[in-house]
Amino acid sequence: MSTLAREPFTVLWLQSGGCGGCTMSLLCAEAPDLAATLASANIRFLWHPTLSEETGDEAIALFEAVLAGEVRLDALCIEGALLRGPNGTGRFHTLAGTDTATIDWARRLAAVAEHVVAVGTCAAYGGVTAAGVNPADACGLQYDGRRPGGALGAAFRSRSGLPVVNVAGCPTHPNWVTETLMLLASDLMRAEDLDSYGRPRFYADHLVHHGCPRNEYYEYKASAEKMSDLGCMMEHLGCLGTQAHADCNTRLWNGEGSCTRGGHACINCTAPEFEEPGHAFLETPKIGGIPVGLPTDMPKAWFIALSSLAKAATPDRLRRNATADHVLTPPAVRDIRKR
Amino acid sequence: MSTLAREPFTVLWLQSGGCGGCTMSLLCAEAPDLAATLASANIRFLWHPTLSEETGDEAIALFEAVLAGEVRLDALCIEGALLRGPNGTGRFHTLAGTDTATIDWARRLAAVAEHVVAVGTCAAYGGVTAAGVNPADACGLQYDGRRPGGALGAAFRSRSGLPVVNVAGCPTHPNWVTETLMLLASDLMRAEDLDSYGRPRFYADHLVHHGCPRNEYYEYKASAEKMSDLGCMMEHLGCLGTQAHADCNTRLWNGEGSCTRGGHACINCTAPEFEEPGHAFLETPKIGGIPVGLPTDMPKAWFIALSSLAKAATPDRLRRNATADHVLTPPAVRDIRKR
Amino acid sequence: MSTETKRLVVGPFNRVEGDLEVRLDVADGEVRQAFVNSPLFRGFERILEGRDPRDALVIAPRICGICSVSQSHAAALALAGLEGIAPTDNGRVATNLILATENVADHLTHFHVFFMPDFARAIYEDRPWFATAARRFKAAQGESVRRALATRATLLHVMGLLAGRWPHTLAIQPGGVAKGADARDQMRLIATLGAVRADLEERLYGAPLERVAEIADVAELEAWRQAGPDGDFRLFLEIAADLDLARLGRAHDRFLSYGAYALDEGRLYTGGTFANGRAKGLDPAAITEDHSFARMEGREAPHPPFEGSTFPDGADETGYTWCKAPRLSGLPFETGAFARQVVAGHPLARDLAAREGANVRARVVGRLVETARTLIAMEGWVRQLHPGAPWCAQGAMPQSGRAFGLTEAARGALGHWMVVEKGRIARYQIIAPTTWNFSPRDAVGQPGPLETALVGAPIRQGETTPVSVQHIVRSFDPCMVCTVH
Amino acid sequence: MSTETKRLVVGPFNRVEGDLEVRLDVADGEVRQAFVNSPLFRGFERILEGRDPRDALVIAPRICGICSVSQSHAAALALAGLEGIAPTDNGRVATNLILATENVADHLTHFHVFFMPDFARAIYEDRPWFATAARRFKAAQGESVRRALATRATLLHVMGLLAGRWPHTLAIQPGGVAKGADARDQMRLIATLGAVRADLEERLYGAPLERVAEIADVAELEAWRQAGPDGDFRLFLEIAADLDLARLGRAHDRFLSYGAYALDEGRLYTGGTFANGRAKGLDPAAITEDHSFARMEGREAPHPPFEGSTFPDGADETGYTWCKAPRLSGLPFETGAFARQVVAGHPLARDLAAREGANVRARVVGRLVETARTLIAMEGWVRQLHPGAPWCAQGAMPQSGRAFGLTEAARGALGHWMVVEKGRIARYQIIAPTTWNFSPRDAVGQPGPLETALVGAPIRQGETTPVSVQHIVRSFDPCMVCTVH
Repeated sequence: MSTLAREPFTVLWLQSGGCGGCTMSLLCAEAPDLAATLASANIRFLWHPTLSEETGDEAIALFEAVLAGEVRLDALCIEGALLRGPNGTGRFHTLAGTDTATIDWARRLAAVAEHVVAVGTCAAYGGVTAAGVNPADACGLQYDGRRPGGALGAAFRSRSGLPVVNVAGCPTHPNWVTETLMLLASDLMRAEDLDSYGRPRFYADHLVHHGCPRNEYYEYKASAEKMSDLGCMMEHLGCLGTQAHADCNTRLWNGEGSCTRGGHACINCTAPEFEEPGHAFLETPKIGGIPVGLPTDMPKAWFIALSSLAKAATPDRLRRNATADHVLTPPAVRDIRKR
Repeated sequence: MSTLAREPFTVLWLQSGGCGGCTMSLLCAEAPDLAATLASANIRFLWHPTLSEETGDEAIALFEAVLAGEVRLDALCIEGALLRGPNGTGRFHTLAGTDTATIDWARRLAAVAEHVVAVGTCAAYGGVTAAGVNPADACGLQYDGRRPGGALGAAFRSRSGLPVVNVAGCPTHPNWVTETLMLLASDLMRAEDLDSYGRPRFYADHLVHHGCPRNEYYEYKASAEKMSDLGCMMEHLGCLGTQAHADCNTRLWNGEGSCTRGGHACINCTAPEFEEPGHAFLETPKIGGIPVGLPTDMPKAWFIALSSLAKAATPDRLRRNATADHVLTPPAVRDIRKR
Repeated sequence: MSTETKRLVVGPFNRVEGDLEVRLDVADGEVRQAFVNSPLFRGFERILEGRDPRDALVIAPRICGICSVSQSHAAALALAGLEGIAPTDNGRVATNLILATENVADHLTHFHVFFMPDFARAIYEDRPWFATAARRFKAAQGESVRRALATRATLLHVMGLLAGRWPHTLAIQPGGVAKGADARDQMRLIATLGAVRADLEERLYGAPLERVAEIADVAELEAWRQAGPDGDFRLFLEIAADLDLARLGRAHDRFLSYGAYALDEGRLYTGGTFANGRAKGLDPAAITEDHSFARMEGREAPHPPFEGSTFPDGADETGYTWCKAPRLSGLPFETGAFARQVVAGHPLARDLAAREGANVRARVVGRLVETARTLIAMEGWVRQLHPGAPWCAQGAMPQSGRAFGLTEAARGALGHWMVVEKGRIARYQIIAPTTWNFSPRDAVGQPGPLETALVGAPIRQGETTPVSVQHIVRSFDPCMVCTVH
Repeated sequence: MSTETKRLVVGPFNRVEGDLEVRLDVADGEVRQAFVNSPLFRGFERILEGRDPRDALVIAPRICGICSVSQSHAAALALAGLEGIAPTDNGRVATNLILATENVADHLTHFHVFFMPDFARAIYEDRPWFATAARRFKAAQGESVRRALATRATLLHVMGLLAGRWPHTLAIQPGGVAKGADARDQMRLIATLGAVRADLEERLYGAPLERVAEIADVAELEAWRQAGPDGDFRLFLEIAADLDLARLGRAHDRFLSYGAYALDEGRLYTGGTFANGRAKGLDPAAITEDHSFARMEGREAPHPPFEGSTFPDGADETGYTWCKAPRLSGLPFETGAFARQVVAGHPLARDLAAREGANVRARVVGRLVETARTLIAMEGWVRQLHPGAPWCAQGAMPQSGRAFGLTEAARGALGHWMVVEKGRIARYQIIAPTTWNFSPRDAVGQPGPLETALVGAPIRQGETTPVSVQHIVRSFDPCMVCTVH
C-alpha cells in the first residue's frame, strides 16, 4: 500500500509561552530529515511559524479558513505554555497582528481540530514557564502542572475523541513529535496508548536509565561526585534517569547524545512540574544519607541493601574511574573460556 | 587549521579470507558518510576492491608501483583472514590475475607500508574463517587466534614502528575503521593506544554492556529465557556483553541498532577465538547453575550474592516483562516529590 | 582476417563482491571460450561440521557480508525444518522486511557502486552520454554513487530497528525474529522507507516506484528510454541502447528461482524454473553438484547436496576453480533478480526473456524493476506487523535429521542442506546463487552461465581487461565469497 | 504624490524566532515611523528569583531554544564570577566549540530557513533570479533549505558529542564542561565539521571557507557577485544588487559586541563598540535599561541591570511592547554578527560599515562571512582538546555576591546579571541581543535600531505585510523569546 493513497494529514502549529526549543529540536530530525519523515506519512504543515512562507495577513487568513471549516485540520500542535495572565486576560501573549490572546486562538482552533497535540512540557503542563512564582500564570493545554485542567479543561476531547496528546519533554525529541503525528495520521494512537499524564507510551513507557552508558557504575553504585566525573550521577548529581519516563538513552539525541551521555543528570524533563524539584537540579537530595529519588517500583530497603552490598563488591576499576573524568583503568582483557 | 594542508594519507585495501562484511559495514558510515568522513581527514583510498574503478592490470600496476616505492602507502588495510593452506602454499587464495598467494602480497605490501591495519576479526586473528577444523589454515596478520604470530609474525612492526593495528569486530563498525584511519592520519595513535590484543583502545576499552537497554533487567537478573524475550540475555541466552570489549551500545549500529538491541546476544565478536566459545553461541554455559562468563573484574561470590538478592528484590514489572516479547507492565508513573 | 587464439587472464576483478579471475580464449576480436575461476576457498561447509546446529546462525552468515541475512535465512529455514516449526506471522513479515532490506540494499550497491562506474571509464569519453555518466557514476566519487550510498545507509536503518545491525545479525530465528517491533518502530520504518522511496523516485527513477513496477513490455521500456522521466534509470537505458547491451552476455536462458518472501499464502515472487518459454515447478531433488572442473574431490559423479562433500584438492590439474558446478536435472541454470522476475511472471521480464533472453541490459533492468516492486511490498509489510502478537515460535532440535532451507538472496537461489547426527551438524552443503551463475564446466562439458554469456564478447584492440567482459561479468552481480564458501 | 498617513499592523511575523508585531505609519509609499512590539511576556527574571544560583543553568537556557547555549554560557560565566573560578583549558575550548556550533547553526537557519524564502515569494516572479531562488529557497521545500537543515542537523552532532543534546544542555559549567572528549571524539568532531565544511563549500559558498573569510573589501564582494563561484552566497549577492538591499534598513551604525570565544589569550572576535569609524572598549557599567515605552513598572529612570526589575504592568497604555530599552551610555546600539565582525575588525565588515553602514545586505554578508570564519576556528579547536587533561574546575558558591556574564550569542551581545543573597538568587536581569536591536523608544524618544531601520522602507501598492519591511526585520535575525523573557 502506498502512503500516497489518501488525503494529506494537515497540521497547524502555534507557539505561545515557550522558548521555541521544541521546534529547534524538531528541525534536527534525521535519518530521514523532517521533510522526508513527514512526507513518508503524507503529513502536511498547513502553517508552522518557523517554516512557512505566509506572514501576517496571509497567516491569519489561513487560521480563519480553518475555523470556518474550509480547511480540514487534522492536528493542532501547540508549542509553549498557555498564558492566562495578567488577571486571566491572556494578554501576556496576544497573537501578533490579531490583538487576540493566543490562549483564545488555541481554544478556538482546538475545537475544530481532529487531534490536539501539546508539543513540549510547556504546552503539556506549563513547564519552565510556570516555574517559580509563575509570573505569567502559565499552564498546559489540559494540565496545570500535575493537576488536570489547563487551558482546555480536563474534560476536553478533540474531535477524534482523544484527550490532548502530551508530547512532553523540554525540549521534545524530534521524533517524539514526528512519530506521534505519524501514529495519529496512521490512526494507530488510541487512548490506551497514552499514559496517565497523556504522554504517548511509545516513549514514556521507557526509563531514561535504560541504555545509559553509566549503567555499570550504577550497578555498583560507583558514583560521580562532581561534574565531569564518569560515575553514575544518581547518588550525588541529581540524576533521575531511573524514574524519568523517556527513551533518551535508547533513542539518542543529536547523533550520539543524551543528557547522561553528555555528563549531566537527567532532570526528568518529560514530567509535569519537573521545573520544581524542590532542590537544586544537579544535586541529589538525601535523607539520612540515602538518596530520596529511588528507582521506580524499587522497594527502598531493597535498594539500600543491594546498594551497600554492591558498593562492597565494586571492582577497583569502577571505583577509580567513577570519580575521574577519563578512564584510568580500562576493563581487563580476559579470555573467555569455559568458566 | 585546515586538514588540506598536507599530503593525502593513502590507503590500499586488500581482501582475502573474509566475507567482505567489514567493507559492507564500512559503506554504512553515516553522519557523515564515508566519503565525507575520509575527506575530512584527507584520507585517500589508492585502491579498494569495492569502490575503485581500476580492474585487473590497472590494479596490479598500482600494487607494483607501491612495492617499487613510486607511490607512498600510509596504511595497508587487510580485510579477511590470511590463508596458509593448502600445505603452507597459501593457494587457497591466489590473488586473481597474479597467480600469487594473497598472503604473499600481504607480506610484501606490509613491508613497505607506514601502517598496517587488520580490518575485522578475520584479518586480526583468523576469525570465523579459522573456526572448527580451520580447513584453509587461516590466521590473522599478527595473531593466530590468541597466539601472537600469524602471517607477519609476532615481531613485525610497520615502518611507523607500530604493530598491526587490529580493528577487530565481525563485522567492524564503520567508524571503528574510519576513526582508526583518522587517528593514524592525525598521528594520534601510539602503541599505548592499543590494548593487549592490538585493538584500538578507543573502542576496546568499553564493554558492550555499557549502554545496553536491557540494563535494568540485568540489575535484577531478570532474564530472558527464549529468543524474543525482553530480559537480560546474560543468564541464559549467551550474552557476553559484560565481558566483550566494544562500544556497540554507546555508538550504535545502523541507526538505533546493536546486537542486544536487536534481541540477540553479544557473542564477543571483537575477541580472538570468539568463533569457538566451546558451547552453543546462544546458550549460556553454567557451573553450579551460575553462568560461567561473569562480568570482567567481578568476584564471583559477590556476583552470586548480589544476584540472589537482586532476584529476590526484582520488581514485578521486570519479572513479568523479562520473559515476554513486549512490555506487559510499563514502569509506574510516580511523582517525584521532595522526599 | 584470421588470427591466432590468444589467452587473456583477467583479474583481480573488482567491484564484484570477493575475488574473481576470468580466463578468456580470444580470437578475431572476440571471446571464443571463457573459464571462470573463483580463487578463494575458506571451507565453511567443513567449519560447520561438528557444531551445534543452531550455531549455523552465527557461522553461515559470515560466508558473505553482502548477503549475510539471506544466508542466515537459509540456515534458519533448515533449522526450522529440523525442528518442525514455522515462524509466527509477525516473524514471517519481519523476516521478509529484513531480507528485503538486504536485497534492495544489494541492488542499489550493485547498480551504483559496482556496475555503472564502468561507463565513467575514459574508454567511453567519446560517447554523447559520457559527461553525465562520469559526473554521476565516477567510481567512489560520482554524485549518484554517493547519494546511493547515503540512501543505502538510511535503508539499512531497517536493520538497526529490526535486526540489531547488518551484516551478521542473529535476528532471524527458525521461529521468527529475536526482537519485536512496536508501533513507533513501525513509524520509523515507514519514515525510513519513505526516505528511500523519495530518493529513488527523485534520482534513480524520476518517477513513482509504481510506474517502474508497472512497465509491462519492451515497448514501454523503449518509450521510457526515449521520453521517460529523467533519472539514472533512463540514463542507463540510453547507454544500453547506444552500446547495444541487450546483445551482450546472453547465456542459456534457463532461469531458476526458489521463490521469495513468504506471504500469508504463497510468495510475493513465485519460484520455479522458466525455460523455452515455459514456467515449471521445481524439484529440489533434481539438484546436484558436479566436481569435474572444481578443484574438489568427488569427481566420479554429481552429488545431491545431502550427500555432497567439500574436499579441496590443491593438486588437481583439470579443475580450474574452487567452485563446484550446480545443475538442475543435469542442466546449468541462471539465477538472480532478472531470473526471479521472469519466473515470477513479471510481464516486462517475461517479454524481455521472450525477445532477447537474459543479457546485460535485461539483468540490470530486472534488478531495477525488482527494487521498485520490493520497496512497494515492504511498505505494506510494515503495516502488517502486529505489535502484541508473538514474534518467535519456539522449537526443539532433534538429535538427528536432515533438512534444507531454500531462499532467494539478492543474487538469486540460495540453498543450505543440513544433516544432523547425534545433535551435531554432520554435513552442511551450501549452493549460492553465484555458484549457479559462475559454475565451471561439468562432466559433459556444459559451461556455466557466465562462461556461456562471455562467448562472443567483443574485445577491442589492445584491451587486457576488456570492458565488454566487465559489463557482462558485473551484469550478474557476482559474489565470489558466496560462490565458494 | 502625497497621501494620508496609514497605519499598518504587521503580524504574526513568522520566520523569526518567537512572535513579533510591527506597527507602521505609512505615507507616500514608504514607512514614516515604526513601532516594534514584542507581544510575549513570560517572566524568566522573576522565575529565577529565590532559586539555588546553580539552577540558572537549567532555567536560563529555556528562555530561548535557538540560543539556549548562549544563555547557559552567560549564566555559567556569572556563576564562575560568583565562585571566583575559571574554566580549565579543555573546558574553555570545548565551551567555544559548543557555543560556536550553536552560533553557526543559527546562522545557517537564519539564512536558509528565515531569510531567503522571502525571495521565493510570488511577488518577485518577474525577477531574473526568481526561478533559481524559488527552486532553492521556497519556504520549507527549497533544495537549499532542505540541504541546509540536513547540514545543520549534522553540525549539531557536535552537541551530541560534547553537550549531550541541544537545545538545553547542562554541559557548560562554571569550571568548564560536564563531559570530557577522547581522541575518538576528536575524530568524530573532525568528520562532522568536515561534512559541514564540504556542504557549505559546495552549495552555499562554492569555494573554500578560507576564501570567504578572506574577502577583504566591498570591491572583492562585488567581484564575487559578478564572477565568483556559483552558490547561494553569490545568488544572494545578485538578488541584493538587483533589489538594492544595501540601501535598505540602515539604523544608527553604532555597533556593540562583548567579544566572542575566549582564546588562550584574548578572544577570537574582540569585543567593544564601533561607531563613527572608531572602535572603543566597553564599560559594562554604562549599560542601562529604560522602561518608558515598555509595559513595565519602573519608568522613573533607566536601571543598571544589577538594580533592574521586571514588574509587568498590563494596564499600561503608553507602553507598546513588553521589551525594555537597553542603552549604552544612553545610546541605542545595534548588535549581531555584522556588528561583531565590525567591532572585531574584519576588513570587509569595516569596509562595509564605512561605505554603507549596516543594512540588509551587510547584515546577511556579515553572518555568512562569520560562519566561514567560525567554522575554520572550530576545526582548530578540535585539535586543541587534550584528552587526559582536566575538563571541569570545581568551585564553591558563596552565600552572597553579584556577578554578570557577558557573551556573544548568534544575534549579538548577551548579558546576565545575577545577585545572590543567602545562597539564593535575589535578582537576575537579562539583556539579550534582540532586546538591543528591537528596543522601543526611550525616555528621550530615541527609537531602537529596528525602528530606525524601518523608516523609509518602500511599501508597494496594496501590501499589508510589506516585503521590504520583512527583509529589514529579518535581516536582524530577531529572536523575540530572547527579547522579552
